[in-house]
Amino acid sequence: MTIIVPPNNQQRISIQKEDFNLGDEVALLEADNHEDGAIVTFSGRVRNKNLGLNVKGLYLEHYPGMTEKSLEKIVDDAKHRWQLGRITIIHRIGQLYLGEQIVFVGVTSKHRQDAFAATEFIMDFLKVNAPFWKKELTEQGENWLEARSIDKNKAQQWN
Amino acid sequence: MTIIVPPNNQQRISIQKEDFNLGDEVALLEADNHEDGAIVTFSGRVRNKNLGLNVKGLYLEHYPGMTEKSLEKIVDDAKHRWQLGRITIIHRIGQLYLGEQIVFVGVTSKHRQDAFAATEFIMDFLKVNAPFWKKELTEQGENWLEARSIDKNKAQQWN
Amino acid sequence: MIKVIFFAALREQLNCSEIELKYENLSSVAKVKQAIIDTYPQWQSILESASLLSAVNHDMVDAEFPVKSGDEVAFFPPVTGG
Amino acid sequence: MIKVIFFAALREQLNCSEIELKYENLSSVAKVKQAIIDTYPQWQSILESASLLSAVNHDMVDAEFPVKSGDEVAFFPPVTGG
Repeated sequence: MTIIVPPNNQQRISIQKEDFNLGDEVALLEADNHEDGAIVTFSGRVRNKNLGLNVKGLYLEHYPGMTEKSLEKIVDDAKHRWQLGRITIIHRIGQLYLGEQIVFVGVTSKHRQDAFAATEFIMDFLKVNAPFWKKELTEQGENWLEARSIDKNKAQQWN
Repeated sequence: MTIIVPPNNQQRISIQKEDFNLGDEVALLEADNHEDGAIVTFSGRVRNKNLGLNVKGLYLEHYPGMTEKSLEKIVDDAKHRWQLGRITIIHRIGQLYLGEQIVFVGVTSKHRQDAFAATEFIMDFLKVNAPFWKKELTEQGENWLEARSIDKNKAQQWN
Repeated sequence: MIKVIFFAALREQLNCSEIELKYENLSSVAKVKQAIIDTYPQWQSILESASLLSAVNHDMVDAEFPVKSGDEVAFFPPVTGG
Repeated sequence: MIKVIFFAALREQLNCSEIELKYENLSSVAKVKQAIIDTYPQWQSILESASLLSAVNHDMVDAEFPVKSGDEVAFFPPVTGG
């Protein structure tokens, strides 16, 4: 893998079918970045239970163009709230199976509390504002997931 | 590297001179773990500025025995507050140079808010209760770091 | 013209991913939705679901948001990514 | 006997990492500290620093915490790990 070193304060947003390597993503966030002592990451994977049904996998649909725009806005909002270094968001689309990675958010900062807050903020707003939809493939058939009110409440707590 | 898969709900605490690989640590937290969809990590590295002096490196001293015991207590407290899966804490000791990793905390959970809260909680209490001391090696000489009141305040916010 | 696109469960319920409407006084998202229902009355109950979200030119907006000719309007269920 | 150990900046200031004290009515951390000062009066101002922390048998404790023969008592500056 060729690692391209981004200039500091840069952000990377990728919507992709392909899997990603968390260690490589962290290496990119850290490469040649001696100012930021803290890095926080979140990753989400396909887990085996939702509403009591056995999940075999997920199909992830998105709205091309709007997805990127909505994530850029969330990143901009985070950068206005906290002192952040580099930010990476990766979200996969298409067919994903049990245990596969769905989403990665990584944030570097001089101070750990800024990196923690921004990573959670990005996930909370991704969950309610970024146009992705999950269809679960279970042993009982396929069904679109319903949005959860807890996610709406979590995002509203940042106001 | 041989990866030993821990049973679920297990925790791993390591105080070590050797470096570690963040990707390998995440792989251990995820291996054969299909219940936990969320994983949050924190890693801290030696950065180049502290109080305006140019940092070349750090020397990390600890209190063997008490360090492990204090970290186990912090992990126990976190498990009483949130529904957590696996927890890993790695803290390095000895001589570390600019850009090197100092500390890693990784937490898996069914729910992202539990993983975020527990990771930040562990770092906040590690900062005030775990017996590690940093001596900075700067171009102007060596000096022991002073504890910061912001860290004490952060930990008290969890009460 | 206004391009209207549907996503996810909504697209499957309508069995339609995209339509085009002539721009004739469709000056808000609500008016665009009403024009669709006038053309496809069988979609009324689905499109009047209170939980449906809407976007104009890739920004999430509410029903009163203005629409002009050439805009891309989207309707979709609450999002479930992450 | 009571084993007393010092860490980090405190160890360097005292130029001493470990001492042993006879257990004679040293029934609290404060009394252990006073016994050290009685033996090494030149350490008084350093050991009476308000910010010093103490531990007994690997648990952080305050000055009134009871001490018994065989215990390991430690004094150290506020911690700075992570």
